Amino acid sequence: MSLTVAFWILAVMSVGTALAVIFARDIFHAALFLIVCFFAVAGIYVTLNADFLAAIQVLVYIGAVSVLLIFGIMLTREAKRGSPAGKLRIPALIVAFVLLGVMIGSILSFDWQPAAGMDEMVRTQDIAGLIFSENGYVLTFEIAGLMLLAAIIGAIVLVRKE
Amino acid sequence: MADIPEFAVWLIFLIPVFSAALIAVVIRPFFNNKAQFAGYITITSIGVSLLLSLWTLYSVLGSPHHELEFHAHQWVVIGSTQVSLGIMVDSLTATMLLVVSLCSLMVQIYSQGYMHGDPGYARYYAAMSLFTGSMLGLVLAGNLIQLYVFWELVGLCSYLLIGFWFHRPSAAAAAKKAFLVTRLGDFGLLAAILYLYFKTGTVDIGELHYLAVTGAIAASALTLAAIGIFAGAVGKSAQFPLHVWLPDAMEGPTPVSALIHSATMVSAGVFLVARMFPIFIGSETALTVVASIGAFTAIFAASMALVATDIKRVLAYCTISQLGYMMLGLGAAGLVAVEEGHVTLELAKAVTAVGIFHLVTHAFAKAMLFLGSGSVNHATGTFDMRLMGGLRKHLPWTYLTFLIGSVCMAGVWPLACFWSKDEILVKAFEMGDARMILFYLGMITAFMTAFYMFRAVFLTFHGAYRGGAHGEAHGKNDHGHGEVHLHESPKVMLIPLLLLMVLAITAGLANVTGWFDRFFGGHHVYAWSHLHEALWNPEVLRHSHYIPLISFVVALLAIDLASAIYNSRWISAEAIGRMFRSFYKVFYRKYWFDELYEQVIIVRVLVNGVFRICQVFDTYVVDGLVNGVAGGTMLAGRVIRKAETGRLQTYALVMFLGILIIIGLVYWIT
Amino acid sequence: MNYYLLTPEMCLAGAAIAVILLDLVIARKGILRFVSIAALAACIVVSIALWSRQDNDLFNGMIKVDQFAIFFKVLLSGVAILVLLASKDYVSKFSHFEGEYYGLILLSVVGMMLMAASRDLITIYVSLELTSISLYALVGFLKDPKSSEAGLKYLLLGAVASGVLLYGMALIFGITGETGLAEIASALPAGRIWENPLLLLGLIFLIGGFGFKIASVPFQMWVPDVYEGAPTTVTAYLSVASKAAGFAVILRVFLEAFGGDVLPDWTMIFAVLGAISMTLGNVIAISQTNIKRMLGYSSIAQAGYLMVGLAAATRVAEVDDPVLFGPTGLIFFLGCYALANLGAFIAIIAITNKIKSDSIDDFAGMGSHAPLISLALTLCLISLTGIPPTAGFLAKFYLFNTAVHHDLVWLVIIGVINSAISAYYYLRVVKVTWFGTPASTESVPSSLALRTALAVACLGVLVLFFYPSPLLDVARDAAQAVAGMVLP
Amino acid sequence: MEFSDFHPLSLIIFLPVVGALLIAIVPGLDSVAIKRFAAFFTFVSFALSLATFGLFDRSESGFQFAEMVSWIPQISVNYHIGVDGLSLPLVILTTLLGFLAVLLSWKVTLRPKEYFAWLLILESSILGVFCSLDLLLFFIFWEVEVIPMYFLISVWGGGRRAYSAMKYVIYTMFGGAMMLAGILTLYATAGTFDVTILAQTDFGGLVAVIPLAATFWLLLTAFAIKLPVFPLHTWLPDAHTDAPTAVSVMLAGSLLKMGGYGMIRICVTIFPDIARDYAHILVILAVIGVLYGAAITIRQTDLKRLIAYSSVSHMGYVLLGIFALSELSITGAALQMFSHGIVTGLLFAMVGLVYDKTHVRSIPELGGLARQMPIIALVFSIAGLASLGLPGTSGFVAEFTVFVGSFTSTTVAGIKIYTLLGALAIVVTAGYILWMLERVFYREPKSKYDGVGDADNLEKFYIFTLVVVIMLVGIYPRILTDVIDVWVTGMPLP
Amino acid sequence: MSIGLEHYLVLSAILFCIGLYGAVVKRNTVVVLMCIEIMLNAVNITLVAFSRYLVPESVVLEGQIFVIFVMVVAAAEAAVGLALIVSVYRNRRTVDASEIDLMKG
Repeated sequence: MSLTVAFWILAVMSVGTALAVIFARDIFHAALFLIVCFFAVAGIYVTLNADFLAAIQVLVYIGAVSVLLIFGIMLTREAKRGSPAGKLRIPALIVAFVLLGVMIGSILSFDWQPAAGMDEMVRTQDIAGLIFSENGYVLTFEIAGLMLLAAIIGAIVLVRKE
Repeated sequence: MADIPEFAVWLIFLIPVFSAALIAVVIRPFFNNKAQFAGYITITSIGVSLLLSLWTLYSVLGSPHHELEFHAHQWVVIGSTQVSLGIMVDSLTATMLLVVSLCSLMVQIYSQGYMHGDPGYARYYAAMSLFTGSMLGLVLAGNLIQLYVFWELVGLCSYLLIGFWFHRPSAAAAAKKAFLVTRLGDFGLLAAILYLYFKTGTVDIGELHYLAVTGAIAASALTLAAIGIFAGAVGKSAQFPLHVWLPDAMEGPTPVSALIHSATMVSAGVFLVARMFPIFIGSETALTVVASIGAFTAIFAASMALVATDIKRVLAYCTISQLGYMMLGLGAAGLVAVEEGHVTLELAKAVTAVGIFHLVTHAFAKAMLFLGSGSVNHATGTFDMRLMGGLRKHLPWTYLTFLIGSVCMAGVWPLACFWSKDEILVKAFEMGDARMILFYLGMITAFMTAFYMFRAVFLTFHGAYRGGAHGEAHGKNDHGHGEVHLHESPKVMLIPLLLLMVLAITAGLANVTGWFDRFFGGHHVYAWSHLHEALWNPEVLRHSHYIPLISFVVALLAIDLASAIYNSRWISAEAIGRMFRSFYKVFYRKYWFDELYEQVIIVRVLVNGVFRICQVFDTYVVDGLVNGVAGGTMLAGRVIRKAETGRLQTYALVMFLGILIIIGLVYWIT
Repeated sequence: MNYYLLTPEMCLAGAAIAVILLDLVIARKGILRFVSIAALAACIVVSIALWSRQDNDLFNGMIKVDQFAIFFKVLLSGVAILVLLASKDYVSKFSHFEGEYYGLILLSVVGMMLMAASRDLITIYVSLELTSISLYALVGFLKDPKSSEAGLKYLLLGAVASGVLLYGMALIFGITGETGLAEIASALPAGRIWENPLLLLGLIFLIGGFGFKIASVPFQMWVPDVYEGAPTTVTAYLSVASKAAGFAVILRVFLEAFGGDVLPDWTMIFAVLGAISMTLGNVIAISQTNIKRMLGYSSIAQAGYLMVGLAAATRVAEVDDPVLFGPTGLIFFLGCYALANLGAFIAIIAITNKIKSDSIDDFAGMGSHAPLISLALTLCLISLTGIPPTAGFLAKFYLFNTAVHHDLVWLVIIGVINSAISAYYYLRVVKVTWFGTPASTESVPSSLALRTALAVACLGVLVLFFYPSPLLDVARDAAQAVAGMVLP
Repeated sequence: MEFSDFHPLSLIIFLPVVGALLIAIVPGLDSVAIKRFAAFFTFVSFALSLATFGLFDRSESGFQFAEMVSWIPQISVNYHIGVDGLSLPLVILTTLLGFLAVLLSWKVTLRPKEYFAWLLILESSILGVFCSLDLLLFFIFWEVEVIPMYFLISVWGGGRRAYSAMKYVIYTMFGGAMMLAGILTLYATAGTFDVTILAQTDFGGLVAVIPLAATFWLLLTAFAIKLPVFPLHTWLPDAHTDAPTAVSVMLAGSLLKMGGYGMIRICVTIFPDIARDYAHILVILAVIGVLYGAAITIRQTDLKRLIAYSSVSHMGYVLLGIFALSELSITGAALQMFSHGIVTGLLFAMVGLVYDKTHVRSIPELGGLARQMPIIALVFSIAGLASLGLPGTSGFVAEFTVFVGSFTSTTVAGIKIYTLLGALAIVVTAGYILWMLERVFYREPKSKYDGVGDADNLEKFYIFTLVVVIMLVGIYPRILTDVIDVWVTGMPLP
Repeated sequence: MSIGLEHYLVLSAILFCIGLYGAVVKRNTVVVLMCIEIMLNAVNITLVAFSRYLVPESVVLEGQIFVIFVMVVAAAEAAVGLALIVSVYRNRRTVDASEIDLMKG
């Protein structure tokens, strides 16, 4: 029951803050709503027994991504122009709603067999074991490392002035 | 003397053709300064042809059925189709060979004088050689394809010769007109050849003759084929309604006109009908058409000759008219033969004697008349009779020959044309019934012929001289004969004239005894003999036996009338002209046929009508569609690229829209 | 484990890091290029040596260094070598960042190679992102207005597309509970695609994500802008390598995971998208005036042709010959297209370096003062048009031949008509190059490296026309390697 | 040399390419050297083709001098070439015109290197089309020809050359596209590209990917564009008019024949039954083309455009002959292709000479030229007369054979009427040819052309060469019919 | 009604579409980047939900591992994205998506 309550609160919160990100006049407010949204998503992970992911969510999204974004906002000094919306509002709205309808329709029409699920917490070791085992994702992990390297080099090259 | 071997017959037309090639390829390019050799070569080669023709005639006379048998030579093989080369020599061929080579020889000799000094001398003789050679080849052709080949070559040569002075717009136009009008007729001949080949699988003339008279070809098919062949003859022989080219054809040098009007070009049509007569005789319709067109053309052309002021034009209309006679003769003789009953191949060939005999006599007379008119021109520098007069004093020999020619043409006893023309009138009369109208037309034409011929004689040679070429009627380039000297022509021009005169006087005698008819395989006795006989035995007398007499009288009346108007001037020509002003105008304007053809049909209806519509359609519809599709594609490109706004959010939206469309499509299709 | 199977990737990753580090200490930057090329060459040699190995699984089947993967490794390395050779005349524009440039290229090559070899959605996704992120940076590398704008557009749209792809992968994962391609294939519910909307959604999201990479309509909108703005060497690389990797991953995923009941459905979707792509690309390319932009649209059209190969991946009872299998044609086409497109771009690099303009009109008269380069450009454009005697012709012919054998005559007719349309804009460039009035008469300088690259490309274009059999055999083996579900 | 060891075809085809490469590669060639190179290589090719003609076995109906090398074994594509009675005359026509085209271009001064290289490549590609016995090879040569044509028209042409060149390319590529689709469907059905095998294939037992009739039409469309057949002809007047003289000669003389050749070699030989099914509509199109082309020709005021449009009309006879589907009519079509090649080639050469001398092509502006340029007038007249089918020229032999063959064909209902309608065009043809001759060469000479010269010796050489060929075929058609006959009797006609 | 897989999936879909709408509509490219992050988060919810609910007896760990990698990717993308935004800003003095249209057509 508590799970249900938590879900609804978190769900409303995440959707609400996501909408707020979009409709906020002030770009800083948008960033803040985004952080709240990330928190809500972290909470949702918890309701899904993925505590480890929730932790990473907080660390990566709030600790890194959000900060980056705020840096971006400040570096570009666009805050004074607010956060206006473009001309494509109506078509975008239609597309978004139709797509949402299609997605929800598809999801609900699918015959989900294991609707109940397990309440057992996922152990971090299991995740680590799968990532770092030879039968798991150790290569992927290495690729992700290369990707970060590429991102770092790219970011440096792009931002550094000659 | 032995029978002529086959190769010698081939040589009859090959020698002139080779001489043409020799002049064109060797003399003209490399020895143009010795152009006189071109004349000698031509005269020699045609002379040889004449000798060989005589030999041929001799051999034909000596052979059974008056026919020499030669086998065809295989030429081209395509699959199951074989085309052969062969020659056909019978009495018709032999006659034509003689007439053609003789007339041509006379004309070539005459040209030595007439064309002397012309810059195109060699070219002239090359074309003349080829012209003669083609005509001889046409006469000898053993199958229709061969015949068609020479038929077209004759047309080509007439084109080259009529347009000999190509720098004169009128000559260039006349040459083109001649070729095109005859080609229209050729289309009919071509269609007939295709049709006959389709029906019988052969183009061999001998085989076709046989198949036609044995009934192997249906009568309706014969009618179609005969009409097609006749269309070709109508074009070449300038019959109504394709007569328009011949009067203009006088734009060529006068000797050319002489040749065209006598033995080569126009007689080819008559020859063709005679050659294919077994096909015509199988179809009464076709024969009626031939006779009717002939009779109508005869009077139709004569009417225009009445008012022509150009001496060559008078002669030209006269030619058309006489060709009409020949057609009438062929058609009428055929119809009479059909009425008399069973038609055999021999009979079918024999009845052509009537038309061909007139062809022969007319050829000599007409060649002489044209050469005479050339002689007149040589002296006066013009062809306009209004500018002549009184020339008999200055050109006595020319006057003599021209007079004899006219008398002959008018059908006065005992000159050549009298005999042949009367035979035609007799046949026309014998047809009876409604076809009698053709006879009356012929008789009226006889009157008109005598009248206009003597009108020409009187205007040209009698009265007082009216000034020659001061009117610049033909411009300064006129023949290179601009200098007026009222002198008789040189001997080289007179001798052929005199030779032809002899023939024009005597040629008719060939049939006085019916010899010519028999030569063609017939058994008729000439009407004049009947009359002669009937005078002593009145009980055998028939109406038709009076006809020669009547026509003789008619001719004399016409000559008197012409004399009254143009010589003694008892009657004013102007007054008559005023009296029949509307007729005069119609005749003088040639029934507006030139205008109808050139301005209405060709220019208005075709070139600026149908053809223009085609062109507009091509430019704006066919090509417009192509350019429209291309332009549409480009335009589409330019429009669609507008969607590439440069704004990344449009792009993102398109992505999602695309996803939705794909999903929609998947469901829509299933 | 057979880690040596990963030698090429390790080699390149090491070289990338080495190049970046060496950049700090070495003054002669030419050495960096040499090192990179050496690494790529080594990668080619090693890959070829691994060609016929049977035992080629790694990480429990997550990576498979089969002939398919090896083909793409060789192709991508070769492309990278040619691009790096041609970069010699271009890198001066990158001022201090040469090492990073080479490093990023090498890293992207690693990503692409892994895309072709991966058989697990997670690895595929991460490899794809490795490629993408390197390319985002490379596109914006010049840092001038156009380049950075192109980079930003590429990144934002690429991120959206990767979001779509990811959602698709998530749905597939949700439906099957697996991330490995082989496992997905066996866990996939039976039935055609319209019987399972969620699977349809997932598949179409996958197509969207991958379609972005290969520049298929309607995910192609970024192409002209990015091609125009990116450094020309990067455009060349992007137009060939990125597209090749995109097709590699599509072939891998769709043939290995979706070779079952839904095979006819996604091939039909690709057929339709291909038809639209080629038409749209060609029609808009006609009105372009910027050569890079024009080639951008042309690459959309070429993607359309390539998709014919995807469409002809169906199972047809009468045709079980791998020679007539669509992907065989696709792989062959990719090889020919890579050479021709690279050749064209290398020639353009040489010419634009001199004339400082991307406008087609400014190519006027290049034929007289840069005859060889113009000749090469001509040859490559003719190959792209698909006119003999060039590889492009045979490629198109072969590809369409496979399509006809799979009952796609309608698509082939659209394709061949499009070839005709494309002649319009390709030949216009050729004509301007040779017969326009030149603005100047100075010769066009180019380095030996660039000329070598150009010569290799052109020679390849010709050789593949006259002697295509070896590449066809390779293509057949490669296609057979991924098409276990479809081919007997 | 043993008969069987003589493999001249590859040499004939590729010698011009070798010449082109040498011209392009050898540095420092001056314009005269380039022309001599070109003349040499084209002449050798011509001489070899004559030798082939001489050695051709006139009693054997199959392909001779065949060469076969495996090329793409995966889809059984071979380099397979050979000639038979249909292709041999066209090969000779092409090598002859190729050689003469080089001579015709002797006065080209703009970029001679590129010009002659392209011209020689063009010749090779046309030869390749006529010799190929493998459909892919055929198609390759067919497509290769586009590039040289594009450059030759768009660079060395006149008038709206860019438009015309692009129009030509797009039309040809469009046709090529159709043909490619046709070839592929044919391959998918029969499993071979080899023409000789396809000709003997019984399609009744095969499963076709698309209806065979559709394949037939795909292929036919390509050939119809090239021939050209109404309503796909509008590229022709533009391309011919704006191309340089030698290219017009090649285009009209040789290139158009690819269409007719393809129709016979592929459409009729491989699908005789389908050809019969659709012969009716094609014969109607042929007659429309003949009459419609002639009608438009009369209206032209540009000398070159007039000749160009006349091709539409004359090639209609080829189509008529082909789809009348009788031995004789197809022979006629083959003859007409050869004849039209020589005659119209000569006509274009003459137009080029007139234009060279006077720099005028507008017919109303010309006039009376026969006085100033008698040789040109003479040869132009001969060519014109050959074009209107005068006996003694090749035009007559060809047209007459087509008429007889079509008229007596039993395949198409109403063919007699169509043939006669088509034959009616001989009058219109005579009209436009003679009217043109009259307006250009006859009438009063114009003083502004007084200084223009006549043909020089080189020009005389090539125009009289063509005249000789025209007369030779006209007088002794056996020289061609003997070769054609062995092939046509072996044709699978319905 | 207890919370099940569908709830999470629908929530995820809603968030995805919100992100989508924002990404298409917002003119500030930084906000666009934020919206893209929302989309990725939405997908992550789906993945985690699947990994929780898919198999009755055990968690499918691949889902969670996928999420970890997505987060890494998201961070990297954000970094490069911001670098590019800064680069554009330096050149153009704007980060307005509707003004970044030097290249079009």
